[in-house]
Amino acid sequence: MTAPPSAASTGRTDDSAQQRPVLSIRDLSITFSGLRALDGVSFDVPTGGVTAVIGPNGAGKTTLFNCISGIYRGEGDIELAGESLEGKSPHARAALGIARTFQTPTLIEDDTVLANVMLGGFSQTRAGLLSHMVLTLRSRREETDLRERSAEAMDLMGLLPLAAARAADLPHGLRRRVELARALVAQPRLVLLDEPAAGISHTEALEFADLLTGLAERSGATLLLVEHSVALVMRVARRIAVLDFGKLVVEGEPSLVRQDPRVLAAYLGDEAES
Amino acid sequence: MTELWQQVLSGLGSGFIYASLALAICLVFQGTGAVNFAQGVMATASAYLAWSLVSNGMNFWLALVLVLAASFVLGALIERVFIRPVEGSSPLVMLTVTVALLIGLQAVVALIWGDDPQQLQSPFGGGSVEVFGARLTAQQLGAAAVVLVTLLLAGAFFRFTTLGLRMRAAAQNPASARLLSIDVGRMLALGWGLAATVGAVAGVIFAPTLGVSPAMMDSSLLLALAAATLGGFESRGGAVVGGLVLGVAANLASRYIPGIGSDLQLVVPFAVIFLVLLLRPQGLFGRVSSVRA
Amino acid sequence: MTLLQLTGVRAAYDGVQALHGMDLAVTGGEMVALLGANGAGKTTTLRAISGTVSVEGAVVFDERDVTGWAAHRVARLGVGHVPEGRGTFVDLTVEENLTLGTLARGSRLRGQVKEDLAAVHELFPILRDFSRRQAGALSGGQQQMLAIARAILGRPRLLLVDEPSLGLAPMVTTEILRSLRVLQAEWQLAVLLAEQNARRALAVVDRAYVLESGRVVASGSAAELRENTAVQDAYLGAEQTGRPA
Amino acid sequence: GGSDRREAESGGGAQGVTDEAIKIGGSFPFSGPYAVFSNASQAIAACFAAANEDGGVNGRQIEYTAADDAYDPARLTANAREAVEQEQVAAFISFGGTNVAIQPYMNESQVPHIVLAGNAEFSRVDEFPFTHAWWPDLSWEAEAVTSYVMDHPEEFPAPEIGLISLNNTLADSHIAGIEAGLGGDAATVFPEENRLRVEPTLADWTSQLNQLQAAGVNVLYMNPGTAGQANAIKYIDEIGWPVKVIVYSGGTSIKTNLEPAGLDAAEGIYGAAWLKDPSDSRWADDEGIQRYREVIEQYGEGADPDLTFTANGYGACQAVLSALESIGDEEITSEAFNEAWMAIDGEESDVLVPGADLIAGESGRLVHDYQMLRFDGTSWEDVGELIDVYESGITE
Amino acid sequence: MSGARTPAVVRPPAERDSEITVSTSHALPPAPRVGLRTAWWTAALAVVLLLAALAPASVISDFQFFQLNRVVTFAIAIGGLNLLLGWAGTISAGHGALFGIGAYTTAILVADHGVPWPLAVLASLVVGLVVGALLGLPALRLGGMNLGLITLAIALLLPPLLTRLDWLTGGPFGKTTPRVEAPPGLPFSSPQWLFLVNLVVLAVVFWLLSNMLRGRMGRALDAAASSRVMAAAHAIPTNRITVAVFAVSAAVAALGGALFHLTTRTSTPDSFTFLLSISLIAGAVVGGSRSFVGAIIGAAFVVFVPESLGGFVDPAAAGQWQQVVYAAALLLVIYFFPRGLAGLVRQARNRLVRRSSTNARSQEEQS
Ligand SMILES: Nc1ncnc2c1ncn2[C@@H]1O[C@H](COP(=O)(O)OP(=O)(O)OP(=O)(O)O)[C@@H](O)[C@H]1O
Ligand SMILES: Nc1ncnc2c1ncn2[C@@H]1O[C@H](COP(=O)(O)OP(=O)(O)OP(=O)(O)O)[C@@H](O)[C@H]1O
Ligand SMILES: [Mg+2]
Ligand SMILES: [Mg+2]
Repeated sequence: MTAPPSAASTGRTDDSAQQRPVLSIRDLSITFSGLRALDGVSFDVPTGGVTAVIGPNGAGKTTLFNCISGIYRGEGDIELAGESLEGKSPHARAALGIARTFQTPTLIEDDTVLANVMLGGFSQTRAGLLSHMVLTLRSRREETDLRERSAEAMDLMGLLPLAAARAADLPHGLRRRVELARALVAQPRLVLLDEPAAGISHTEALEFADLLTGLAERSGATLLLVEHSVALVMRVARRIAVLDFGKLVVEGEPSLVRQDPRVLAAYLGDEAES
Repeated sequence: MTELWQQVLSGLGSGFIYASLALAICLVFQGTGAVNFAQGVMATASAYLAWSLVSNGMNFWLALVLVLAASFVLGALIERVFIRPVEGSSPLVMLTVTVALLIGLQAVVALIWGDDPQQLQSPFGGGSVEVFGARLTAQQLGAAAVVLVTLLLAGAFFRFTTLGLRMRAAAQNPASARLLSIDVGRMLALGWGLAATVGAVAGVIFAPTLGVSPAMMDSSLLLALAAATLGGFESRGGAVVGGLVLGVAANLASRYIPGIGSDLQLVVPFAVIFLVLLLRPQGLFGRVSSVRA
Repeated sequence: MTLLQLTGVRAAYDGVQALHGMDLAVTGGEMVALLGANGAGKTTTLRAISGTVSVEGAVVFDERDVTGWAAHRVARLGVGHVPEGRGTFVDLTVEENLTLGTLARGSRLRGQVKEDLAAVHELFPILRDFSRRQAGALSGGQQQMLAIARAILGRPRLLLVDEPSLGLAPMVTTEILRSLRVLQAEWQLAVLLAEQNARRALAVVDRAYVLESGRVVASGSAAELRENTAVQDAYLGAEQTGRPA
Repeated sequence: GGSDRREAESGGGAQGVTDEAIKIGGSFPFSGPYAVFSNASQAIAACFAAANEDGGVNGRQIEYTAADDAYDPARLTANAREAVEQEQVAAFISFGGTNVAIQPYMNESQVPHIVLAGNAEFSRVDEFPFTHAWWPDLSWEAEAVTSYVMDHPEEFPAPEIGLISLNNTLADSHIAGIEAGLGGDAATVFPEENRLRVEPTLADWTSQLNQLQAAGVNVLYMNPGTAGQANAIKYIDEIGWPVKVIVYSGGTSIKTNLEPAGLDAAEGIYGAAWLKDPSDSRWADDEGIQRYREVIEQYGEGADPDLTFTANGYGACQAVLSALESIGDEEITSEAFNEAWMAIDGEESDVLVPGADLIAGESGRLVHDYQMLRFDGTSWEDVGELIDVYESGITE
Repeated sequence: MSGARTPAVVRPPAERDSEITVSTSHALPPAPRVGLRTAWWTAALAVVLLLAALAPASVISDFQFFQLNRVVTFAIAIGGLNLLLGWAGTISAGHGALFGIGAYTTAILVADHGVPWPLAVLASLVVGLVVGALLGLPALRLGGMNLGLITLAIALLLPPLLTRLDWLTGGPFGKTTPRVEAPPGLPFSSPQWLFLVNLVVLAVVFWLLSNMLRGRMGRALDAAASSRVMAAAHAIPTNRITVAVFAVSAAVAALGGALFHLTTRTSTPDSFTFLLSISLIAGAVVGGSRSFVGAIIGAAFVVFVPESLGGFVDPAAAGQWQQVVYAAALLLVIYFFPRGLAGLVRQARNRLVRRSSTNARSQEEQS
């Protein structure tokens, strides 16, 4: 069963008529030297909660994220809460409330964890160059506020004791948490998480799952998640989109997706039984 | 029309100097991530060496071979002694080290051989030939041929030999290269040695045109840097083409663009670079290193 | 016959101790897992063996004391390492990356390059399809496949694999672990793999060590560890027993 | 405000002069691309040393010390300040067009400032009475040479003049001189587009030469005296361009300028000279040059006596010595030195071309005689008479 | 949050040698403000320099003030350059030229238009800002090394341009301006007065810049320098910021140049060659490109070290030896202090502070 995008979105409108999808993707395609990394992908991300994108390696998941955050320019249309992102630069999109983490965690290596997390607040602060130069009241207040919010985010991620540690010294797993805290500080509408649980032990991955659901509830942000840990995905996702060879294979409730034969064949294999 | 042709050809002539220095600069950059400001003065030292040998009665070509070997060793030695302590540092630190090398080596050259300009006789004789109405000296033709061969050899080395592949790997990701049993230190030294050799070809073969003096390569170095930028620091072929383009562009500009003149002839190459880089930030031939997030 | 022996190995980054006296041994042709939580020291142990972190103590490989050796010399003895973060040569093509792998093998096996390459392509068809592409353009999982393939092509006697499952689809991980098992048998390849995912690792390996804070806190055969609920609960997380999440 | 603490504290009187000694400072490029000019400073030191050996100047020893400026105006400025303020020198000798940067300062400090440069701006004695150039003004030379060209149609039929000049005030001086020599014909004989400027580091002038050749130039002036000039002479010979080349006085050294081009290639070129070229075999038996060689060999500490720069410094030193000597027993002050310099009239010099002497003109420059030369393949030969810029009305 | 297991080895740097303590009351590290310590040190330094500035001629001669003025004006320019080298992660090979543009702007305004020098200096700042913004435009497309090499163009082209535009710049003669005198009634010589002025400017500029870098802007620059993609993903308009920083950096360099001109009083085209740009870079690296104290140290290095072999030399080779020594000094500093000499100062300062605080503590204990 293919899930025609229109059907999927109609279904949702029935569920929650007043809720517009936070993100809607229409016929998104992109080609790299002859390779169609995304091929006419359309689906909606409902507002709130966690939506997951899964699929085999090279299916186009990261590419999808890159298109949403504006690093790649694909064909087709992407709308954030009804507003088209067409022609918007990556930083403009981020300013609209799209935060993300990277498949390979990317931090300012020489800075402290705190400074890395505070970076997330860039779009939330306004004081300009001159204002910072002469230390106006406003610039100082913004800095203090940001520090407090960053502290909260770090606390949430269990990073507070490491606030002054150099990012470069962190083991792999913790780097991801720094990224996540950084994304939260931006108070985003939509957070794109690219394999946040990779390299985190299974136990922690499940704890992490609870953390994510909690986050989604508390912050009101919608989380869009790419993850290979099926257990985690099944636990947290409200809806799941499955990509394979750049095409959307299935989109729907976890229970549905889990049983879909094509998903089993292309991706889950015997994993589905666990 | 003849003059235009003549100007194009003589522009190519000087372009070959920039091209070979630019190639040497690229080799070092790809190897160690350093923009080597000392590349020019290293070539100068090679030219002086050749001059010493030739003025003591050695055959030019024999001297060239000896000098190339010596330059290779010198280049590798410089890497081991001066660059190794800062291996893997930021490009800025590297650049400063090579500037220090430039200052120091230039003084050392002057201390060894004096400041007086010297002359190396052209191995191609003093004649000239006509090429479709333009006059080219035997030296110009011969030098271009030698440099061309050098550039092709160097290109082939990197493209087709496994040693070349190892060197590229060591340059790009030293940590991984080590895990694949590549002796990164040796590769870097090799890269500097090769670059020094390519530079030495330029220094020696163009010495009859440039005169042998401590400052002989100064202006060529700057144009070579420009050429490398134009071609893309990551692209060896690009650097070569960049050098040739710059040579011709500078010549034509100073001649034909009113108000430019030879004092401001650098305006044009830089304008060219500027335009090219605005359209292709990675340089004419540079590949976009895929930004993957 | 013991292929690798670590005795009292300590390792430090910029003066910060990460390993506090590791003892560990791997026999030729054996498959061993290093298990433990984030920051336990799995990666550092592998680095200590391949010579990419400064160590004290004794690392003996094939009866040679390789402590403090430069990484490329250790590699030459037949130690392959799939590093954390994959170590792709992003500006080289996939093909060139693989060639570099084959260049690392001893001269004895040079003749076999073609067959081995074919075997690797069999395992990861994508690497053949994308052989002319820049390796940096590959997806995260594809790069992980490339890293493993490259290390295998070096025909090492000991293969160190850092989190093979990282970023790989579940099916692929299973497939890779199975293939390692096959290679281990065919090539007398010893494998030491660091894994978060204890359940999956314990399903394929012969033995395992459990690390915490830079020390071995438990070790034993895979079967033993699978059964030992105390260890499971303390270090590997309850869910490893196969209880539904 | 006490704006000059130095004056307030050192309290009147000429600085740098005691009953035993006179302090003289110098600044030359001992390093960098112009380092070869430091030979001039070596020669100055040698010549002073020789004078000290002979009892000094009116019983006073000369203490000469020079610093390296690498031809960098900033370092020249620092050297000048240090010499004037810290070392308290009585006079300062320095090299090159960069001296425009310190001219105002030296004149405010009222310390005699002897410049080894041919640029016209060092002739402005009205504005800067304490700055004197030892080299003659290049514009005089250019005018004299141009007059020679125009007066000898049998050697220079229908001249079309081109110029390749260093891109600094030398170019202005040179052009001014040629224009003066041509009068109304300047625009046709020497059109704007034939006046090319090159940076000193540019060694390959093929483009410029191609351009001038295409423009029909048959008389080519060159003043850089750099490696580029030697290459140009060679290139002209190789492509067989029958142009008459005239090199300026600073670029006529057989050793420095012609040998690099190949003496064969240089055969037939013209030059103007006010100094004897010590590397020219024709002066081997010349008394002045022999004296000069003795001094350099004895006191020169490695200076190359074959270089014109060396002879040049030696000549400058002799001029300074004669000014100091002519002050006699009077108090040696800056003003006295200036007056003595301006009063030099008919002094001999070991290194000037035969028949030439030193006369301070209105511009404060001492050299006023030029000899046109032609290179015969081994040696320069005189062509035409000695040209005196005063007598020929080029300047006053 | 139970997922937040504290890892064993990573600890805040200060606590590294002690055993791990997972504290429950997690205090944030102190905000990187101008803390008391820094203020104390800055004040002490200021007092020393001020005393120096007031010293009588027998202690510091006018020539020495002249040299110090060169150092301070270079330091200002290097401070500006540091914005690019240390924070924006790019290289400018054109700051010598911007320095020259500042010098010439002041020279022309003062010499030809009778503008009072303080106004002329401000004008230089503005001109620098504008030129810098234009120069920064290529940064919209280029990063790092390429941008740096484009700036090479302005370094190479400025001297011939200055020569060419003689109606404006006085051609090769350059421009000379009258001496800047202290206000009537103040007992300062001209170089001494300028030293005071320069010091104040240096202090103000460095204060402004470090404020700017400490907060939002500094983080944004660091992010852009480490990964443009990552920076953009945090709403940082990397292009605009790069241009802005380029402009500020250029303005500061031009300001340094303007003050430099007041010190030397004559500017000629040859004063602002490519080598000056290179010297500024060397100074920045030697001092430490992320430190303003480093800028001062680096400036002193490039002013004094090349002239160090006694200044007055006799044998012809001494000039060359001097260069060799300079090169060797540069290399040694880089090898032993890859983050610049400022690191050395910081260490010494920390040690001093620590000692004084332990002293204070032990005194407390005794009482
Ligand atoms: N910049 C690029 N240039 C060329 N090919 C690219 C580029 N980016 C992505 N691709 C290709 O597009 C396909 C999809 O890649 P993508 O990174 O989106 O996969 P993915 O679903 O995230 O996989 P993984 O789970 O392994 O991370 C891959 O085959 C990859 O090689
Ligand atoms: N480059 C480094 N610099 C400083 N400290 C480091 C570095 N790499 C690791 N460490 C420290 O060494 C300890 C052990 O880290 P290691 O990477 O070996 O753990 P791991 O078991 O591989 O963890 P993970 O599962 O997160 O990869 C960590 O606590 C970490 O703080
Ligand atoms: Mg991906
Ligand atoms: Mg690890």
